Formats: sequence, structure tokens, C-alpha cells
Amino acid sequence: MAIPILFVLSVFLGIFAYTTLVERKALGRIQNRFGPNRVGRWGILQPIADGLKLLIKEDIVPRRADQFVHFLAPVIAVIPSILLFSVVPVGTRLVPVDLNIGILFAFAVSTVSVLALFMGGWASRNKFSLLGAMRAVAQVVSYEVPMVLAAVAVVMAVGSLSTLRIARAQSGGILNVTNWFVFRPWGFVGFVLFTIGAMAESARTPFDIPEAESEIIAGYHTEYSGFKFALFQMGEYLASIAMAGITVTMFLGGYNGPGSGPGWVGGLISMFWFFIKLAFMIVLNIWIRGTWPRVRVDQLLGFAWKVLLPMSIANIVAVGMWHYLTFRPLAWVATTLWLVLWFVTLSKLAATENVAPRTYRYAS
Amino acid sequence: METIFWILSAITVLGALFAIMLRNLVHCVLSLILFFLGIAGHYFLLRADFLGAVQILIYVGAVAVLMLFAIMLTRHVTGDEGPREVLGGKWWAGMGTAIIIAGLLWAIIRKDQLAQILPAGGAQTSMVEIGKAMVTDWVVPFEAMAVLLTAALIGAVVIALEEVIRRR
Amino acid sequence: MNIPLGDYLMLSAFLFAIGLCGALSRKNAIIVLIGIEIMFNAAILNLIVFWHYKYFAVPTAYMFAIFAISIAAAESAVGLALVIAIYRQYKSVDVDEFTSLKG
Amino acid sequence: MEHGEYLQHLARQQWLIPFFPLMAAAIQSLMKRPSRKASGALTIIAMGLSCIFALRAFFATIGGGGQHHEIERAIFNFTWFKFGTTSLGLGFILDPLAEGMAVMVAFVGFWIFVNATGYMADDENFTRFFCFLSLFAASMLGLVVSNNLLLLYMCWELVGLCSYLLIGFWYFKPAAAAAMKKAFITTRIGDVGFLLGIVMLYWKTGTLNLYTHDTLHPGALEQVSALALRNGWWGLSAASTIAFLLFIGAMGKSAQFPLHVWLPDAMEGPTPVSALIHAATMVAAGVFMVGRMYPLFTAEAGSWVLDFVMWVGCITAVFSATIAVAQFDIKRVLAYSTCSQLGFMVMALGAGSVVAGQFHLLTHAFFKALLFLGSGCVIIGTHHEQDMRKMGGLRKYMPITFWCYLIGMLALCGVPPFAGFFSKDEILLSTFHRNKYAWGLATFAAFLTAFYMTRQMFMVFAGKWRGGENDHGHDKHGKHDDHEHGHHGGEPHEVTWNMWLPIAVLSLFAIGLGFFGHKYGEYLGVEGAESVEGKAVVMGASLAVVALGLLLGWAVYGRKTMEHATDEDPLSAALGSLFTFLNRKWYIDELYDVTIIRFTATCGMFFRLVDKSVVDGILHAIAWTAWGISQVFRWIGDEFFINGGFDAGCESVRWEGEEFSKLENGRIQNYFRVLSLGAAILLLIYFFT
Amino acid sequence: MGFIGKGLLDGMVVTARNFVGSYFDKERLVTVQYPEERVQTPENSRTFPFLVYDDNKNPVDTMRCVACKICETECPPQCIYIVMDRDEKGKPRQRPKVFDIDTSVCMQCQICVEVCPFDAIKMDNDYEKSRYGRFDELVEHLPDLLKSNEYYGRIKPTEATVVDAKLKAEKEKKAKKAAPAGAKPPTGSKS
Repeated sequence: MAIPILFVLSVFLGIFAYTTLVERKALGRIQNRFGPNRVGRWGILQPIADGLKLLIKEDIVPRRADQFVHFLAPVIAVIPSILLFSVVPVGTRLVPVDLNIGILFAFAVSTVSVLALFMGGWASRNKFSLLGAMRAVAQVVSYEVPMVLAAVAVVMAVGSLSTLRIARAQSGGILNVTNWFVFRPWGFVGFVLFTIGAMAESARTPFDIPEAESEIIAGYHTEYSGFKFALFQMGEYLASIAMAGITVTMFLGGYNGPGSGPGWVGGLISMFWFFIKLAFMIVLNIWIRGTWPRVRVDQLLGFAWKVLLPMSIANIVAVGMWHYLTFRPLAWVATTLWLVLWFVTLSKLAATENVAPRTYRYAS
Repeated sequence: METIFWILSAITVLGALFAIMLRNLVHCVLSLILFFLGIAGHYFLLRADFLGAVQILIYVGAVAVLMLFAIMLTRHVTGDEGPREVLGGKWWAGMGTAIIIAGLLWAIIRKDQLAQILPAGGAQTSMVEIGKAMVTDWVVPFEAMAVLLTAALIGAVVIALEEVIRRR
Repeated sequence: MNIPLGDYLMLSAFLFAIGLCGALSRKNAIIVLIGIEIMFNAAILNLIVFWHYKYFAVPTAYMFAIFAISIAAAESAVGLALVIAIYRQYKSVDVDEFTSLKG
Repeated sequence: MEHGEYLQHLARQQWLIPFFPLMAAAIQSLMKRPSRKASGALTIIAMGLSCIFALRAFFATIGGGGQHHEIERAIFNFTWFKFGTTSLGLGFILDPLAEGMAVMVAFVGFWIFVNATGYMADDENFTRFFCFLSLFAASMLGLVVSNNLLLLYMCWELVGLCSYLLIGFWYFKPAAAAAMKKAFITTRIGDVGFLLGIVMLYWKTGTLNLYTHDTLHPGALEQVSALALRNGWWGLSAASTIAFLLFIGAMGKSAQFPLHVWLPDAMEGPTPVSALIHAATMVAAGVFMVGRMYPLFTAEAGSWVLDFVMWVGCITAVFSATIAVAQFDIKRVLAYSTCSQLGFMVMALGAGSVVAGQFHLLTHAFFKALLFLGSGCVIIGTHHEQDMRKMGGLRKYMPITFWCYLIGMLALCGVPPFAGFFSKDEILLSTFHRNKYAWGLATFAAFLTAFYMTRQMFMVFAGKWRGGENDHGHDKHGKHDDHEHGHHGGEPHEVTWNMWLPIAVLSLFAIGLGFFGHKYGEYLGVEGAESVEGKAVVMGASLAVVALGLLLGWAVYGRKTMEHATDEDPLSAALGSLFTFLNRKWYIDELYDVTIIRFTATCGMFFRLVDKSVVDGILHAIAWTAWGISQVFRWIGDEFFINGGFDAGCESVRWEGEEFSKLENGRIQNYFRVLSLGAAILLLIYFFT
Repeated sequence: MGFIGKGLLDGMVVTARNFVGSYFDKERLVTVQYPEERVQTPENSRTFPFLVYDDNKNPVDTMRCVACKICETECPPQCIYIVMDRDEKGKPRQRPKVFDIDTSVCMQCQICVEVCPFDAIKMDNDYEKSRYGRFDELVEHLPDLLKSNEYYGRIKPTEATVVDAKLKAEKEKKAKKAAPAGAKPPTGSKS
């Protein structure tokens, strides 16, 4: 019972470490420059260096800060991320905890991370960090809704909340691939929505306003330095990896891939496939981080409530249709048409909305 | 199993006590969160795990954040806590009645034979069953709940937002 | 799992009393709301306890609990919105100062 | 149309006669802009119309007389208003007595109005004067033609009112104001008797209509025989009692002895008024009424009422004749002469002869109106001078007035060819038959009449104009006559045509009317042969007396007329203190003042005291006791029990309310605490039960 | 067709091309591995001033600076400190004994170069002047400041040639002047 947890914990921590490295090297490559290549052969020891650096760095706590809350914030930032991994089915035989309310538990726990943001921002008694925290909370809360609804679509299709059951539902088909939900019309839309939600949830890529330097001085963890800052980063990255894991399980067929099966060998192959897909998702994240510009705060929230939410609801309807139209081709046509229709109208509405000139409240 | 129960109840009671006793509001809310988590734990213990998840999702996720927001919005910007009087007027009356009620309940529960029953066990109502019940014979409350939540949402926004509109 | 029902009832009673005590004696409106929330949770816990001990198969208690929780959430949301609005008016959250509805 | 039907038709139109002057009065009173010409013309036309209608009716009654002896009488009764079962009726009558009087009143009134337009020419209240005059004429005619005692009584009162208004026409003169009140009150005293009579009549007969020509409901006078049998007051029969009471009314209105005092003072009014009211018509009303109700008087054979009437008349005649001798004011002399002539008429009625009385009334109306209008002309001519001592020698200045006045004087005195002689002779004859002593007194009165009329003629028309001389002498008239002062300057002048024409016409009648004396009897339908014996004695005595009077008058005043206004009157020189006694009207007024007036004044004061002390005292006492009781109740009942108790109750409720309100002091937590306290108590109950 | 995501995807394609290209096409990578490779700093870039001397063998004597202190007074942040050299008899020698520039204060405005009549001070483009200490290490004393004219020619060739030509022309003019003056011995003027 304990082995899978230990295994999962160590593997994912390792993945976290090297995700930071891969991210920096990939971003460098995208920007036509080398990534860190000084510390190890290709910068391999860079994460260790970072970790050491942060450990050594002086941990400055503002005088008037709320000591207890200031200390507690990073801890609470990390705990939910780690808890998220408990639900991700790595392989057919390797599931840390099989809860029959897997997905729901995941979302419940992810909301707790919101608290960390807030406590961090509030405890450092710094107006800017407070504002950053407020924005982060608003962002996380508003993106949670479309993400959950996207997940609901998958749960409806599968009929169970447990992640293992969802992954098992995607096996079969040619080479264990064609049954992945991503190849269903509603599945693909769900995948897109979920990834966007996940990115916003962990404050990455276009939605990384809270900890963006150009915005309000690195948001809520302005006053943090040293290991507390490291913990915050760790919490963040772990959350994004876990979310990637969940995306993989829900949409990319979890550990299903050609050759994956229940047996020992199948299990190993399934683990292999899971990590391949996980890598793909992480790279996708990094890729998006490298290209897309940061989104303005009001557009960020507007996008969530005005585009993602209606789209996810439409997606749920599509799954309903899919479920009841037993004749597959008709189902395909109907759902795709329905989703395309919604997508077009929403893009029309959203498009005009963006064009409107920005009204400045105080500047003339 | 009992140890877990006692630990959880200890956590819950402590959380509740600190929630109402502490001077610093934010600490109060944090202890309240602790209390909520304790209750969620109890739900899991009572094998009502969906409810536990819901509890965490709603209370810890939303209500606690709401409380924090409220605290933040209603404290003077300077935020100086100051040795302000914590207890309201006639606090002894409130305390007294609460203690009396607690004592009475305690006495009643101890006396009542109902209290000795042990858990019945049996199949745990699965999620599917709950989902089906929710949509079939509980559909009216479900819809009413939907309406209520939207109304509360809009109401809260209108009440809180008013000042912004006026300022503009 | 042989925890007697009485213990749970005792627990929820104490929690209820604590909540009541907080709601009655504290000056700050938000703490009063917190007290109310505690009372709410104590009640729902009690509900689930009875569900667990006697009516395990029937989902009614469960439904009831779900609805109760969502109502409590809605209630606290509106309550806090009100507290914010009152704060804007009175510039204070001291419960004793909201006496304009005096009899 | 058969004659009786024609009479009925005329009777139905009888009400038109009084209606015309009434309308004239109404129109004048409502005119917005009083204009002299309009009101004068209106009044005269109205009078003319009613005169024509009266003549029409008169000729109808004359015509019918010849065929059969039954009296020409037509009546028209109608119900005035009905209350419950009883109804009150009025009625008009067409019979010789009424028509005679109506013609007389209308004709004489017409000519008096013509004279009045001249007399009042320069008066500013011209229209008001004529309005009252026409109202008076209407009421007089109403009185004459009425067949119902109530209607008669109403007109009777109206006539009194008009005399009151007209006497006091110049109300700004204090003397006039006093005179009008005096006239009204004294006539009212008489009217009381009249009213008693009416009520008794109604009581006894059940109706006030005199004639109804309906056997089922006989009129009052048709039940006379029954009345005679029933007993009234004072041992008399009902008929006699009623007659007596009615006669008291007549005494007041016709200025008989005790109630005559108002007539001389009535001279304060303008002269046409005196002529119309105090000579011709109103004063005659009493005599006419007695004539109308004569069957009542003669119903009971043995009653003393008729004797009483005769003696009242006789005393009045002599008494007023004596006063007239000693008067200096031209109008007062005529007033007292009217009194005495009325006395003669009443004496005639008392003596049993209605014809004599009524005929003397007619003739007297004509020549007395003539004399009064003549004196009016004299007054206007001499610029409002009324004192005979300041006149004199007016023969030269006013020839027409002099001649007409002379005719009137001769008629009054009873010189043969004139009307007066015939009518007075009739009276003396009837009195002779009834009572020798009365006849003696009457003859003495006739002598006095002749004497004072000649005195007046000589003082006014003979001798020298004495008016102008005392302008510079001390003014005997005192300040109140200053407006006349202005008039003295000029010489007297003859009056305009509209003043002397009426007296000329009236003088014609004064001459001609006498010859109809004997026909008047049968016209009235009174049977009974003329008892001729003793006629020569009476006629001889009266002629002798008249001649004596004229001679004496000439002797005292004719031979040597007074030189100056201030000279002493020759008669007073002769009689001395008797003269002043007569001049002061036998001090009757003073007598009344001393007796009746003082008596009533004291009674009034006495009763005032009684009222103030006794009645007020009682009232105050009651008020005080009531107040006291209420105070007691207030103190004991209200203050102590109700307020105390009630207030205490309210206070306690208020206090509890206040206490409970503390509970609602707006603090939410308090509500919570109370709530939880309740829950605790409930739990306690649950625990311990 | 401009559906909502189109712009984003094009961007992705660009970055993908860059990413892949960077591994196959070296020129793409612009990074200069600093310690190993260095970027040729542009000619007229300036970091901190240095004093120029003409003869390598005896730099102190052949340095152009005559300690006239013009640059010291003109320097806006006053980061130059000069003490004139005096020989043993106390007579001033046309040479600074002490010439300090506080690099932490110097704002590299090149005013000292413009005002120097003797082209004795020029702006260097050597940026590796970081030190561990924060206070006195950052002050450069005379020996550190002295650099040869060839170095100046090497780092700023165009500027150096212009300056050398000017100096040579002055020298010849002085020589001509000295020549017609004839026998006047060259008074201590340095060459």
C-alpha cells in the first residue's frame, strides 16, 4: 500500500525538478538561445543548483508580517499539489489510492491551493502582494468552474468519478488508441478546455499574472525568499504536473497505449505510455509558455466566464447527445455540428468584445 | 478506528474553539478551515466520502475564501488590530445560555438509551445511487436549489457591488 | 467501527454550543457568521451521523445534507455581502452598532 | 243673464276694487328709481279704476231695488287655507251698504289724491307717501266689501297701520313720531275688544262668514236669532255681548269719548292724510262696522247696549264740540268737529236708526274732506302756516278756496239747502224719538258746531293778513319751526289747479247730496215707516240753534277781527279760565298721563323687580346647585375613581411597554440570546419531565 | 479564417520552427558563451577612462598627463583626484603623483576626455572591472589606469589615428618653431 505512494512521490518530485530544467532549456531554444548549460554537462545539475541556492538564500520575513500565516502559506501551497498525485493512475497496476470519487477529490483539493495564495499575499502585509493574491484567487476561482465542467463531461461519458475507471474506459479499440476520449468531438473540446483550465489553475503561460515580474512585482510571493519561495515554486509546478497527469488520464487514455495490458509487462508498458504522454503534456505547457503573450486581467476573467463556461456547458450537452444517439456516425455528425456551431458563435461574440477600445477609468 | 475518531473530533473542537476565541480575524478563519477539514474527515470516517469532498470543495474552497475576502474588505486599511474589545456587550448572557444548552444536551444524550446504538453497517450508498436519487425523486429540491444559488449569487453581487457603480 | 452514537451526538452538541457561544458573545459580525457556520456544520454532522447509524441504505439524509450544505454556503455568501455593505455604511463591523432597526 | 246671476258675477269680481290700489302700492314700493310723476299717476289711475268698478257695482244694486223688496245681496266665499279638518274661509259681499261706502271712499279718495299731488309737490319722499296712501285706500276698500269678519279685521288692522305710517310721515318731527305711536296704541286698545268680539262670535256661531246663503252652514248674521237666545257675559245674551265687544273696537277706531285722544294729535300728518283718514274714511270705519253688524245689536230686545251706544255718541259729540271752540290750530278745530260729528253718527245708531247714521256718514265724509282740503290749501297758500291767529284776510288772496270753504262750513253747520242739514236733522229726529235728554244735548252740540265754524271762518278769511308782521317780533314758534320761518316773507297766494279743483268738486256734492236722504232708507232696504210726528219741532229747534250759533259767531269774531296775531282771542277774554280749560282739551291727556300711564309704568317697574329678584334668583339658585353637584361628582367620582384608577392602569401598561421595548433594542445578539434562553428552558422542561 | 485560436496556433508553429531549427542550424543560436566567447564591443563604446602613455618602457614618464587638473574640476560627479608630483626640491614636475578614479562614482560621460588639452585621458571599453569589495577596490589608482597608446590604437583604431596625427603635427610645428628660434635649448618639454 505504501510502495506506490513512495514511488509516486519520488518519481514526481524528480519529474518536478527536471521539468524546471527542461522548461528553461526549451524556452531558451525557442528564443534562439541555449538554456542553462553551465552547471552540468547540458545544465543537468541546474535544478540541484537551484535547490541549493534557494536553501542557502536568506529567508527574509517582513517585520510587520503575520509570522504564523507567512510561514504556513507555502506549506499549504504544496500539500494539495502532492495530494493531487494520489488520484492519478500511473499504470494499470500502480494506482496510489483508488477513490471512487477520484476526480471530485482532485478538484476539492485543488481549491485548497487557493487558500495558500491568499494567505501568502495577505501575510506579507504588502499592498501589492495582497492585490496580486486577490487577482490570483479570482483567476483560480473563475477557471475552476469551466475546468470542472469539462471534467463533468468525461465523467458523464464514463459514468464514474474514479480515475482508474475512466482510464480503463479508454482502453480497447485499435492499438488501445482509438478509444481515447480526445478522439471524440466532445472529448477534444473537453481536452482543450481542461488544459486551458489547468494552465490557469496553476498560473502558467498566458495566465501567469500572479507571479509575472512585469505585473505587480511577482504577485503574492514577493515577500518570500529562500526555501519558502522554493516551496511555492514546487507547489506550483507539482500542481501543473498533476493537472497534466489528470488531463492525460481523462483525455489521452491514461496509461492506455499499444501494448499496455493488465499483466506485469502490460503494466510496465502502460507506465511507459503514461510518462510519455505526461512528458508530451509538459512540453506542450512549456511550448505554450514560450509563445503566447500574457493575458490582461480583465480579458483573463472575461475569457473564462464568457467563452469557456458556455463552451463547457455545450460540451456536456454534446456528451448527452453522444450518449443517446446510439448510431455512431449520426452521433459524430450531430455532436461535431453542435460544438462547431457553439464555437463559431462564441468566437463571433468574443471577437467583437475584444475589439472594443479599452476605457480608462482614471487616465483621461 | 476510535483513535482516529478522537483525534478528528479533537481537531474539530479545537478548530471551532479557536475560530471563536482568537483575536486576529485571519487566524480565526484559518482555524475555521481546520474545523471544516475536521468535519470533512468525520464524513470520510462515516463513509460519506462524497459529502466529505463536497464539504471540502464548498466550505474550504469557497466559504473560507469568502470569509477571508470579507475580513480583508471590512478591516480598516491600516489593518491595525489594536487591543479592541473582543467580546460584545452582555457576552456573559450568551456564554451562559450556550453552556446551559451544552450541559443539558450532554445530560439528555447520556440518559437517552438511543445513544448506545452501534452503527448498522451495510452497503454504502454509492455515487450512482445518489446521482439517480438526485435527479429522480429529489429533482424539485434540486431545481429549487439551483434557483436559490443563482439568486444568492446575484444578490450578493448586487449588495457588495453597489458602491463601485456609485463611485464611477 | 464501533463508536457509539452518543459520542457523535456529544461531539455535535459541543460543536453546536461552541458555535452558539461564538455567535452570541463575539462583537465582530464576521465571527458571528463563523459561529453560525459552525452551528450549521454541527447540525449537518448530526444528520449524517444519524444517517450512518440507522438509515444507511436510504439516501434521503444524504440528499438532505447536500442541500443543507449548499444552502449554508449561499447563506454565508449573502451574509458576508451584507456585512460588507453595512461596513460601508457604518464604517465598522461591531454588531452592537447596528441598532437602527430599534423597536 | 238673469239679474241674480249678474249680481253673483259682480260679487265674484268684488275683490278687484281693493286690488288696484294694492297693486299700485306694491309697484311703487318695488320701483328702483322713485320718480314723482310715475307714482302719482299710478296711484290716481288705480284709484280711478277702483272707483269705476265700485260705481258699476253700485248701479247694479240700485237697479234691482225696485222689483222686489228683498235686499240685493250677493256673496262670494272661498276657503283661504285648510289645516286638518277645520278650514278658514274668506268672502266678499255685494250689497247696498257696502257699495255706498265703496263709492264714497273711492270717489273722495280719488279727489284727495289729486289734491295730495299738489300738497306734497316739494316733499322728497313723494313716492313713499303715495305708496302708503294707495295701501290705505286698498285696505279701506277691502274692509268695506268684505263678507268675512276675519277679512274685515285684517283690513281694519291694515287701515290702522296706514294711519300710523301716514301720521308719522314726517318722522323726523318728534311731535309726529309721538302722535303716530299714540294713534296706533289707542286704536289697538279698541281692537282688543273687537278681537274678543270676533272670537266669541266664532265660538258661538262656528263661522266668521257673515252671510253664506247656505241653510246647511248659515252665516254668523243668519244665526242672530239663535245667538239672542244663548247667554253671553254680564247677563246679556250672546248677541248683545258680541255687539258690545265689537262696539268697543268701533269706539277705538272712530275716536269715541274715552279713546278719542289720538285724533287731534293725528293732525301732525300731512293735510291730505287728515282729510282722507281722519275725516272721510278710517274714522267712519267704526260706524260702518256697527252698521254692518247691526242685526247683532238689535237681536236682543231688552239689552242696554243700544242705550250705551247712544249715550257714548252723545257725550262725545258735546265734549269735542266744546273743545273745538277753544282751538287756535286750523286743523285741530276740524279734528274736534270730526269727533263731534262721529258722536252724532254713533248716537244715531244707538238711537236705533242705521239709515240716519250711515247717511250722515256719507254726507259728513264729503264736506269734512272739503274742509280739510281747504285748510290744506290755506296752509300751502300761507307757506305752511297753521295757526289761525297768524292768518286773516285770506278772502282777498284765495277767493276760490274761500268760496269752497264757505260751502263746506255751511254744510257742516246744517244750514238748510246743504247736505248737512238733512242728515243732522234725521239724527236729531231719531234721537228725539228715543230720548229727550240726548236730543237736548245734541241740539246744544249742533249750536256749538255752528259757533266754532263761524269763528274759524272769520279768523281765517276775514279781517287783515296777520301773517307777515311778527317776523321781526319775538318768534313765538320756537326753534323747531325754523323751516316755516323761511316761508313767512311772502304774501299768501292762491293754490295751483290740482289743489283747488278737488275742493270745487267736493263742494258741489256737499250741496247736492242732501236731497237723496229719504231715498237712501229704502235703498238700504230698511223697512219701517217714518214716524213723522214731532218732525216739525225738531226741525224748528235745529234751525233756530244754527241761526243763533252763526249770529253769535259773527258777533264775537265777525265785527271786529283781530288786529295782531298776538292779540288775545275775544272768546278767551269773555270766558277767561274756562277758555284755557277748553283749549287744553279738558286736560284729558294729562289725566291719562297721571292715571293710566303712571299706573302701568309703576306696574312695569314692580314686575321688573319681581322678575329680577324672584325669577332670576330661582334660576341662579338652580344653576349654583347643579354646579355644586357636578363639582362634587367631579371630585369624588371622576378624579378619584376614574382618573385615578384609569391613569394608574395606563401608567402600568406604559411602564411594561417601556420595559419590553428595552428588549427590542436592535442588537441582533440580544435577540439571539433570548432565543437560546428559550431553547434552554425548553430543554430543561424536556429533561425534567 | 480568423477563428479564435488561429493566431495562437500560428505563433506555436513559429516557436516550434525556432526550437527545432536551433538544434540543426547553429547560426540561429545567438548566445555568446561569455567567458569562452566574447562579443566584440563596438569601437566608440566607453566604460571607464584610462591614462595614455607613449613609451612602453617607461610608462610613468612618457604619460601625456601633466596634472593640469582640468579634468578633475570638470568632472560632474567629481570622481577624479589628482596630486601633482614634486621632485625632491619641492619644485612641481609636469606629472601627477596620484591619479585616482572612483569607478563606482564615474558615470562614463567622457567630459574628462573632451576637456583634456593633452589627449592624456581616453575612454576604455574594458567592462570586466567588477571587484569583490564595494569600497576601496573600486577606486583605480595610477598604475592601473596607465595604458599604452598601442592599446588605445587597438581598441579605438580610428580615434587613435586621428589623435596620433594631431600630436605628430604639433610636434613638427614645435620643432619648426624651435628650429627658427635657433639655439634655445628645449626646456624640460617632454617629447
